[in-house]
Amino acid sequence: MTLTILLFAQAKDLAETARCELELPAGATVADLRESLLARFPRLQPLSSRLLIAVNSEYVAEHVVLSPGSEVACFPPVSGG
Amino acid sequence: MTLTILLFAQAKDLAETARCELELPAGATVADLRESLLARFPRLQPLSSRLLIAVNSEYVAEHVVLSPGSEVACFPPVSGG
Amino acid sequence: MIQLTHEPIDYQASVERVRSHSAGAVLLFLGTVREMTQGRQTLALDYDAYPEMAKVQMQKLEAIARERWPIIELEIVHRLGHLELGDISISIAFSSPHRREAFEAGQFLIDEFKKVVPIWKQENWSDGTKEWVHQ
Amino acid sequence: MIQLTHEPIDYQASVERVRSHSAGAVLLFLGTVREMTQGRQTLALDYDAYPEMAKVQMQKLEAIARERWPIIELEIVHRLGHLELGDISISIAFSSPHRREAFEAGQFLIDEFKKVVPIWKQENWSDGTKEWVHQ
Repeated sequence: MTLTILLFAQAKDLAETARCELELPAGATVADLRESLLARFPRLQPLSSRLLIAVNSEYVAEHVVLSPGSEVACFPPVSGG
Repeated sequence: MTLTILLFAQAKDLAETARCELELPAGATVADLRESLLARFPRLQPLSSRLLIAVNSEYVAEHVVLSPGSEVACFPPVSGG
Repeated sequence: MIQLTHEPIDYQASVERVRSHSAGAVLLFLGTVREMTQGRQTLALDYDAYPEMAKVQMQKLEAIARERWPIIELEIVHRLGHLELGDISISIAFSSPHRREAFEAGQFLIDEFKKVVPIWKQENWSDGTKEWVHQ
Repeated sequence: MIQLTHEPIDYQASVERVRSHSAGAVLLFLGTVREMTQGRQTLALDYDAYPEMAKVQMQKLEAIARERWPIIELEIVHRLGHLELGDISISIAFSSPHRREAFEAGQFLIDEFKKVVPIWKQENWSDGTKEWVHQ
Protein backbone atom coordinates (compact mmCIF):
# COMPACT_ATOMS: atom_id res chain seq x y z
CA MET A 1 0.00 0.00 0.00
CA THR A 2 1.02 3.61 -0.55
CA LEU A 3 0.82 5.90 2.47
CA THR A 4 1.16 9.67 2.49
CA ILE A 5 3.18 10.97 5.43
CA LEU A 6 2.91 14.56 6.64
CA LEU A 7 6.04 16.03 8.24
CA PHE A 8 6.15 18.93 10.67
CA ALA A 9 8.56 21.30 12.39
CA GLN A 10 12.14 20.02 12.60
CA ALA A 11 11.14 16.78 10.88
CA LYS A 12 9.93 18.81 7.89
CA ASP A 13 13.11 20.91 7.89
CA LEU A 14 15.45 17.91 8.11
CA ALA A 15 13.56 15.94 5.45
CA GLU A 16 13.27 19.11 3.37
CA THR A 17 9.66 18.28 2.55
CA ALA A 18 6.26 18.66 4.20
CA ARG A 19 4.91 15.38 2.79
CA CYS A 20 6.12 12.21 1.17
CA GLU A 21 4.75 8.88 -0.01
CA LEU A 22 6.00 5.57 1.29
CA GLU A 23 5.33 2.14 -0.20
CA LEU A 24 4.71 -0.39 2.59
CA PRO A 25 3.62 -4.05 2.54
CA ALA A 26 0.09 -4.87 3.70
CA GLY A 27 0.13 -5.50 7.46
CA ALA A 28 2.96 -3.03 8.03
CA THR A 29 3.08 -1.55 11.54
CA VAL A 30 3.99 1.87 12.84
CA ALA A 31 7.44 0.46 13.68
CA ASP A 32 7.87 -0.62 10.04
CA LEU A 33 6.85 2.84 8.86
CA ARG A 34 9.34 4.47 11.23
CA GLU A 35 12.14 2.26 9.86
CA SER A 36 11.14 2.97 6.26
CA LEU A 37 10.96 6.71 6.92
CA LEU A 38 14.44 6.80 8.47
CA ALA A 39 15.78 4.83 5.52
CA ARG A 40 14.25 7.32 3.11
CA PHE A 41 15.44 10.36 5.12
CA PRO A 42 18.66 9.48 6.95
CA ARG A 43 18.83 13.12 8.09
CA LEU A 44 15.94 12.39 10.46
CA GLN A 45 18.27 10.06 12.40
CA PRO A 46 19.20 12.63 15.09
CA LEU A 47 15.48 12.90 15.97
CA SER A 48 14.96 9.17 15.64
CA SER A 49 13.93 7.99 19.10
CA ARG A 50 12.01 11.19 19.77
CA LEU A 51 10.11 11.15 16.48
CA LEU A 52 6.37 10.85 17.12
CA ILE A 53 4.00 9.15 14.70
CA ALA A 54 0.29 9.89 14.60
CA VAL A 55 -2.39 8.06 12.62
CA ASN A 56 -5.66 9.83 11.91
CA SER A 57 -4.86 12.53 14.48
CA GLU A 58 -4.14 10.06 17.31
CA TYR A 59 -0.86 9.00 18.87
CA VAL A 60 -0.35 5.30 18.23
CA ALA A 61 1.76 2.48 19.64
CA GLU A 62 4.56 0.95 17.59
CA HIS A 63 2.79 -2.38 17.05
CA VAL A 64 -0.36 -0.84 15.50
CA VAL A 65 -1.03 -2.08 11.95
CA LEU A 66 -1.47 0.64 9.33
CA SER A 67 -4.40 0.76 6.90
CA PRO A 68 -4.43 2.19 3.38
CA GLY A 69 -6.02 5.63 3.42
CA SER A 70 -4.88 6.49 6.94
CA GLU A 71 -3.52 9.99 7.45
CA VAL A 72 -0.07 9.50 8.90
CA ALA A 73 2.03 12.29 10.42
CA CYS A 74 5.54 12.39 11.75
CA PHE A 75 6.92 15.08 14.02
CA PRO A 76 9.22 15.86 16.96
CA PRO A 77 7.92 16.40 20.52
CA VAL A 78 5.44 19.24 20.60
CA SER A 79 6.23 22.65 22.10
CA GLY A 80 3.09 24.72 21.89
CA GLY A 81 1.46 26.81 24.58
CA MET B 1 -7.76 54.39 79.29
CA THR B 2 -10.60 54.88 76.82
CA LEU B 3 -10.48 52.79 73.66
CA THR B 4 -12.65 53.21 70.58
CA ILE B 5 -13.77 49.88 69.11
CA LEU B 6 -14.96 49.55 65.52
CA LEU B 7 -17.52 46.83 64.83
CA PHE B 8 -18.19 45.18 61.47
CA ALA B 9 -20.62 42.85 59.72
CA GLN B 10 -22.67 40.65 62.05
CA ALA B 11 -20.88 42.10 65.09
CA LYS B 12 -22.09 45.57 64.06
CA ASP B 13 -25.64 44.27 63.46
CA LEU B 14 -25.83 42.43 66.80
CA ALA B 15 -24.35 45.32 68.78
CA GLU B 16 -26.52 47.74 66.80
CA THR B 17 -23.62 50.14 66.47
CA ALA B 18 -20.55 50.54 64.23
CA ARG B 19 -18.38 51.91 67.04
CA CYS B 20 -18.29 52.17 70.79
CA GLU B 21 -15.98 53.35 73.54
CA LEU B 22 -14.77 51.10 76.33
CA GLU B 23 -13.06 52.15 79.54
CA LEU B 24 -10.24 49.72 80.39
CA PRO B 25 -7.53 49.75 83.08
CA ALA B 26 -3.95 50.45 82.03
CA GLY B 27 -2.26 47.15 81.12
CA ALA B 28 -5.51 45.60 79.85
CA THR B 29 -5.04 42.81 77.32
CA VAL B 30 -7.00 41.78 74.26
CA ALA B 31 -8.63 39.09 76.42
CA ASP B 32 -9.76 41.77 78.89
CA LEU B 33 -11.19 43.83 76.04
CA ARG B 34 -13.07 40.82 74.70
CA GLU B 35 -14.62 40.22 78.12
CA SER B 36 -15.54 43.86 78.53
CA LEU B 37 -17.07 43.98 75.04
CA LEU B 38 -19.24 40.91 75.67
CA ALA B 39 -20.37 42.40 78.99
CA ARG B 40 -21.35 45.62 77.23
CA PHE B 41 -23.07 43.80 74.32
CA PRO B 42 -24.44 40.46 75.57
CA ARG B 43 -26.03 39.98 72.13
CA LEU B 44 -22.50 39.34 70.75
CA GLN B 45 -22.41 36.15 72.84
CA PRO B 46 -23.45 33.79 69.99
CA LEU B 47 -20.39 34.99 68.03
CA SER B 48 -18.18 34.95 71.12
CA SER B 49 -15.50 32.35 70.40
CA ARG B 50 -15.39 33.29 66.70
CA LEU B 51 -15.11 37.03 67.31
CA LEU B 52 -11.82 38.36 65.92
CA ILE B 53 -10.03 41.35 67.38
CA ALA B 54 -7.56 43.44 65.41
CA VAL B 55 -5.31 46.19 66.71
CA ASN B 56 -3.92 48.74 64.27
CA SER B 57 -4.95 46.57 61.29
CA GLU B 58 -3.20 43.43 62.57
CA TYR B 59 -4.62 40.26 64.10
CA VAL B 60 -3.37 39.99 67.67
CA ALA B 61 -3.05 37.28 70.31
CA GLU B 62 -5.20 37.34 73.45
CA HIS B 63 -2.32 38.19 75.79
CA VAL B 64 -1.26 41.34 73.92
CA VAL B 65 -1.45 44.48 76.07
CA LEU B 66 -3.45 47.36 74.60
CA SER B 67 -2.16 50.93 74.35
CA PRO B 68 -4.19 54.12 74.46
CA GLY B 69 -4.70 55.45 70.93
CA SER B 70 -4.70 52.01 69.30
CA GLU B 71 -7.34 51.45 66.63
CA VAL B 72 -9.21 48.37 67.80
CA ALA B 73 -11.69 46.46 65.64
CA CYS B 74 -13.97 43.57 66.36
CA PHE B 75 -15.57 41.36 63.72
CA PRO B 76 -16.65 37.82 62.81
CA PRO B 77 -14.59 35.55 60.51
CA VAL B 78 -14.07 37.19 57.13
CA SER B 79 -15.88 36.04 53.96
CA GLY B 80 -14.59 38.15 51.09
CA GLY B 81 -13.40 37.01 47.71
CA MET C 1 -1.07 47.07 43.25
CA ILE C 2 -4.07 46.51 45.48
CA GLN C 3 -7.42 48.26 45.32
CA LEU C 4 -10.91 48.35 46.84
CA THR C 5 -13.63 49.79 44.64
CA HIS C 6 -17.39 50.28 44.53
CA GLU C 7 -17.35 50.22 40.69
CA PRO C 8 -17.44 47.16 38.38
CA ILE C 9 -13.95 45.67 38.12
CA ASP C 10 -12.09 46.28 34.86
CA TYR C 11 -10.13 43.02 34.83
CA GLN C 12 -8.82 43.62 31.31
CA ALA C 13 -7.05 46.78 32.50
CA SER C 14 -5.44 44.68 35.25
CA VAL C 15 -4.32 41.99 32.82
CA GLU C 16 -2.86 44.59 30.46
CA ARG C 17 -0.98 46.22 33.31
CA VAL C 18 0.59 42.95 34.51
CA ARG C 19 1.68 41.73 31.05
CA SER C 20 5.46 41.90 30.63
CA HIS C 21 8.23 40.85 28.26
CA SER C 22 9.77 39.02 31.22
CA ALA C 23 6.64 36.89 31.64
CA GLY C 24 5.82 33.56 30.08
CA ALA C 25 2.57 33.30 32.00
CA VAL C 26 -0.27 35.56 33.08
CA LEU C 27 -2.93 34.28 35.44
CA LEU C 28 -6.27 35.94 36.10
CA PHE C 29 -8.64 34.68 38.78
CA LEU C 30 -12.12 36.17 39.02
CA GLY C 31 -14.57 35.50 41.82
CA THR C 32 -18.13 35.91 40.55
CA VAL C 33 -21.53 35.94 42.25
CA ARG C 34 -22.98 32.43 41.95
CA GLU C 35 -26.73 31.89 41.97
CA MET C 36 -26.94 28.58 43.87
CA THR C 37 -25.17 27.80 47.15
CA GLN C 38 -25.88 24.39 48.69
CA GLY C 39 -29.32 24.30 47.14
CA ARG C 40 -30.30 27.86 48.11
CA GLN C 41 -30.85 30.61 45.56
CA THR C 42 -29.10 33.97 45.87
CA LEU C 43 -30.46 37.15 44.32
CA ALA C 44 -27.50 39.38 45.16
CA LEU C 45 -24.59 39.87 47.57
CA ASP C 46 -23.66 42.89 49.65
CA TYR C 47 -19.97 43.26 50.47
CA ASP C 48 -18.81 45.27 53.46
CA ALA C 49 -15.23 45.91 54.54
CA TYR C 50 -12.95 47.43 57.12
CA PRO C 51 -11.10 49.27 54.35
CA GLU C 52 -7.98 50.47 56.18
CA MET C 53 -7.17 47.01 57.54
CA ALA C 54 -8.20 45.32 54.28
CA LYS C 55 -5.59 47.36 52.42
CA VAL C 56 -2.89 46.55 55.00
CA GLN C 57 -3.70 42.83 54.80
CA MET C 58 -3.80 42.87 50.98
CA GLN C 59 -0.40 44.56 50.87
CA LYS C 60 0.99 41.95 53.27
CA LEU C 61 -0.44 39.21 51.08
CA GLU C 62 1.26 40.68 48.02
CA ALA C 63 4.56 40.92 49.91
CA ILE C 64 4.38 37.28 51.08
CA ALA C 65 3.52 36.03 47.58
CA ARG C 66 6.41 38.02 46.10
CA GLU C 67 8.80 36.48 48.62
CA ARG C 68 7.71 32.95 47.71
CA TRP C 69 7.30 33.18 43.94
CA PRO C 70 9.00 35.25 41.21
CA ILE C 71 5.94 37.41 40.53
CA ILE C 72 6.63 40.16 38.02
CA GLU C 73 3.53 42.35 38.27
CA LEU C 74 0.46 41.84 40.45
CA GLU C 75 -2.94 43.48 40.81
CA ILE C 76 -5.66 42.54 43.29
CA VAL C 77 -8.96 44.41 43.15
CA HIS C 78 -11.97 43.68 45.37
CA ARG C 79 -15.36 45.23 44.79
CA LEU C 80 -17.57 46.40 47.68
CA GLY C 81 -21.29 47.22 47.88
CA HIS C 82 -24.22 45.59 46.12
CA LEU C 83 -23.34 42.91 43.53
CA GLU C 84 -25.81 41.16 41.23
CA LEU C 85 -25.60 37.58 39.95
CA GLY C 86 -22.57 37.05 37.75
CA ASP C 87 -20.84 40.25 38.89
CA ILE C 88 -17.12 40.08 39.64
CA SER C 89 -16.30 40.45 43.34
CA ILE C 90 -12.53 39.94 43.12
CA SER C 91 -9.90 40.03 40.41
CA ILE C 92 -6.39 38.70 40.97
CA ALA C 93 -4.08 39.21 37.99
CA PHE C 94 -0.34 38.64 37.87
CA SER C 95 2.52 37.67 35.62
CA SER C 96 5.40 35.28 36.25
CA PRO C 97 8.28 33.88 34.21
CA HIS C 98 6.89 30.32 34.16
CA ARG C 99 3.48 28.71 34.39
CA ARG C 100 3.93 26.31 37.30
CA GLU C 101 4.61 28.98 39.91
CA ALA C 102 1.62 30.91 38.53
CA PHE C 103 -0.91 28.28 39.59
CA GLU C 104 0.69 27.82 43.00
CA ALA C 105 0.81 31.56 43.62
CA GLY C 106 -2.74 32.07 42.36
CA GLN C 107 -4.18 29.42 44.64
CA PHE C 108 -2.24 30.81 47.60
CA LEU C 109 -3.39 34.37 46.94
CA ILE C 110 -7.11 33.63 46.78
CA ASP C 111 -7.02 31.09 49.65
CA GLU C 112 -5.17 33.49 51.93
CA PHE C 113 -7.26 36.45 50.84
CA LYS C 114 -10.38 34.64 52.01
CA LYS C 115 -8.78 33.97 55.39
CA VAL C 116 -7.24 37.29 56.35
CA VAL C 117 -8.72 40.25 54.48
CA PRO C 118 -11.53 41.87 56.53
CA ILE C 119 -14.33 41.82 53.96
CA TRP C 120 -17.73 40.24 54.62
CA LYS C 121 -20.54 39.29 52.36
CA GLN C 122 -24.23 39.17 53.08
CA GLU C 123 -26.45 36.83 51.10
CA ASN C 124 -29.73 38.17 49.75
CA TRP C 125 -31.62 34.87 49.50
CA SER C 126 -34.50 34.45 47.10
CA ASP C 127 -36.88 33.93 50.06
CA GLY C 128 -36.32 37.55 51.05
CA THR C 129 -34.01 36.89 54.01
CA LYS C 130 -30.52 38.31 54.39
CA GLU C 131 -27.66 36.46 56.03
CA TRP C 132 -24.02 37.24 56.79
CA VAL C 133 -21.65 34.59 55.47
CA HIS C 134 -19.02 33.51 57.99
CA GLN C 135 -17.06 30.70 56.50
CA MET D 1 -14.87 25.83 22.41
CA ILE D 2 -11.42 25.40 20.93
CA GLN D 3 -9.80 27.52 18.26
CA LEU D 4 -6.58 28.06 16.31
CA THR D 5 -6.03 31.55 14.93
CA HIS D 6 -3.43 33.64 13.16
CA GLU D 7 -4.84 36.84 14.70
CA PRO D 8 -4.08 38.35 18.12
CA ILE D 9 -6.11 36.54 20.79
CA ASP D 10 -9.07 38.45 22.23
CA TYR D 11 -8.91 36.94 25.72
CA GLN D 12 -11.54 39.32 27.06
CA ALA D 13 -14.08 37.92 24.61
CA SER D 14 -13.23 34.43 25.91
CA VAL D 15 -13.63 35.49 29.54
CA GLU D 16 -16.98 37.15 28.80
CA ARG D 17 -18.20 34.03 27.02
CA VAL D 18 -17.29 31.69 29.91
CA ARG D 19 -18.80 33.86 32.69
CA SER D 20 -21.95 32.30 34.11
CA HIS D 21 -24.44 32.71 36.96
CA SER D 22 -23.59 29.12 37.93
CA ALA D 23 -19.93 30.03 38.39
CA GLY D 24 -18.17 31.24 41.50
CA ALA D 25 -14.80 31.25 39.76
CA VAL D 26 -13.37 32.16 36.37
CA LEU D 27 -9.78 31.33 35.55
CA LEU D 28 -7.80 32.75 32.65
CA PHE D 29 -4.31 31.51 31.79
CA LEU D 30 -2.30 33.33 29.14
CA GLY D 31 0.97 32.12 27.70
CA THR D 32 3.05 35.09 26.53
CA VAL D 33 6.29 35.41 24.56
CA ARG D 34 9.11 35.84 27.11
CA GLU D 35 12.28 37.65 26.16
CA MET D 36 14.85 35.64 28.14
CA THR D 37 15.10 31.84 28.19
CA GLN D 38 17.96 30.37 30.21
CA GLY D 39 20.09 33.44 29.61
CA ARG D 40 19.38 33.67 25.87
CA GLN D 41 17.46 36.54 24.31
CA THR D 42 14.50 35.92 22.02
CA LEU D 43 13.35 38.43 19.43
CA ALA D 44 10.22 36.56 18.33
CA LEU D 45 8.64 33.12 18.08
CA ASP D 46 7.12 31.36 15.09
CA TYR D 47 4.39 28.83 15.84
CA ASP D 48 3.59 26.04 13.42
CA ALA D 49 0.89 23.40 13.81
CA TYR D 50 -0.68 20.29 12.39
CA PRO D 51 -4.09 21.98 12.60
CA GLU D 52 -6.42 19.01 12.02
CA MET D 53 -4.78 16.91 14.72
CA ALA D 54 -4.33 19.91 17.02
CA LYS D 55 -8.09 20.46 16.99
CA VAL D 56 -8.78 16.77 17.67
CA GLN D 57 -6.35 16.77 20.61
CA MET D 58 -7.71 20.04 21.99
CA GLN D 59 -11.25 18.66 21.87
CA LYS D 60 -10.09 15.52 23.67
CA LEU D 61 -8.39 17.66 26.30
CA GLU D 62 -11.60 19.60 26.87
CA ALA D 63 -13.58 16.35 27.18
CA ILE D 64 -11.13 14.88 29.72
CA ALA D 65 -11.14 18.06 31.80
CA ARG D 66 -14.94 18.16 31.78
CA GLU D 67 -15.05 14.56 33.01
CA ARG D 68 -12.73 15.33 35.91
CA TRP D 69 -13.95 18.76 37.00
CA PRO D 70 -17.34 20.52 36.97
CA ILE D 71 -16.34 23.00 34.28
CA ILE D 72 -19.23 25.19 33.16
CA GLU D 73 -17.86 26.92 30.06
CA LEU D 74 -14.40 26.58 28.51
CA GLU D 75 -12.48 28.28 25.70
CA ILE D 76 -8.98 27.43 24.53
CA VAL D 77 -7.44 29.55 21.77
CA HIS D 78 -3.91 29.11 20.41
CA ARG D 79 -2.30 31.58 18.06
CA LEU D 80 -0.11 30.46 15.14
CA GLY D 81 2.40 32.30 12.98
CA HIS D 82 4.85 35.04 13.95
CA LEU D 83 4.59 36.37 17.53
CA GLU D 84 6.53 39.28 18.97
CA LEU D 85 7.74 39.69 22.57
CA GLY D 86 4.83 39.90 25.00
CA ASP D 87 2.29 38.56 22.49
CA ILE D 88 -0.22 36.01 23.74
CA SER D 89 0.33 32.51 22.30
CA ILE D 90 -2.40 30.69 24.22
CA SER D 91 -5.49 31.63 26.17
CA ILE D 92 -7.31 29.15 28.39
CA ALA D 93 -10.47 30.56 29.98
CA PHE D 94 -13.10 28.65 31.90
CA SER D 95 -15.66 28.93 34.65
CA SER D 96 -16.42 26.53 37.51
CA PRO D 97 -18.69 26.56 40.56
CA HIS D 98 -15.81 26.74 43.05
CA ARG D 99 -12.27 28.04 43.06
CA ARG D 100 -10.30 24.98 44.13
CA GLU D 101 -11.22 22.87 41.12
CA ALA D 102 -10.42 25.87 38.91
CA PHE D 103 -6.71 25.85 39.76
CA GLU D 104 -6.43 22.08 39.44
CA ALA D 105 -8.22 22.09 36.10
CA GLY D 106 -6.21 25.05 34.81
CA GLN D 107 -2.89 23.45 35.63
CA PHE D 108 -3.99 20.18 34.04
CA LEU D 109 -5.18 21.90 30.86
CA ILE D 110 -1.98 23.82 30.17
CA ASP D 111 0.33 20.96 31.23
CA GLU D 112 -1.49 18.45 29.01
CA PHE D 113 -1.80 20.93 26.16
CA LYS D 114 1.97 21.24 26.08
CA LYS D 115 2.35 17.46 25.94
CA VAL D 116 -0.19 16.39 23.36
CA VAL D 117 -1.27 19.20 21.03
CA PRO D 118 0.86 19.18 17.83
CA ILE D 119 2.07 22.76 17.79
CA TRP D 120 5.75 23.72 17.61
CA LYS D 121 7.57 26.92 18.24
CA GLN D 122 10.75 28.17 16.69
CA GLU D 123 12.93 30.61 18.59
CA ASN D 124 14.28 33.65 16.74
CA TRP D 125 17.35 34.28 18.92
CA SER D 126 18.89 37.73 19.12
CA ASP D 127 22.10 36.37 17.54
CA GLY D 128 20.17 35.82 14.30
CA THR D 129 19.82 32.02 14.60
CA LYS D 130 16.55 30.13 14.56
CA GLU D 131 15.89 26.99 16.57
CA TRP D 132 12.95 24.63 16.99
CA VAL D 133 12.00 24.12 20.61
CA HIS D 134 11.45 20.47 21.54
CA GLN D 135 10.81 20.26 25.24
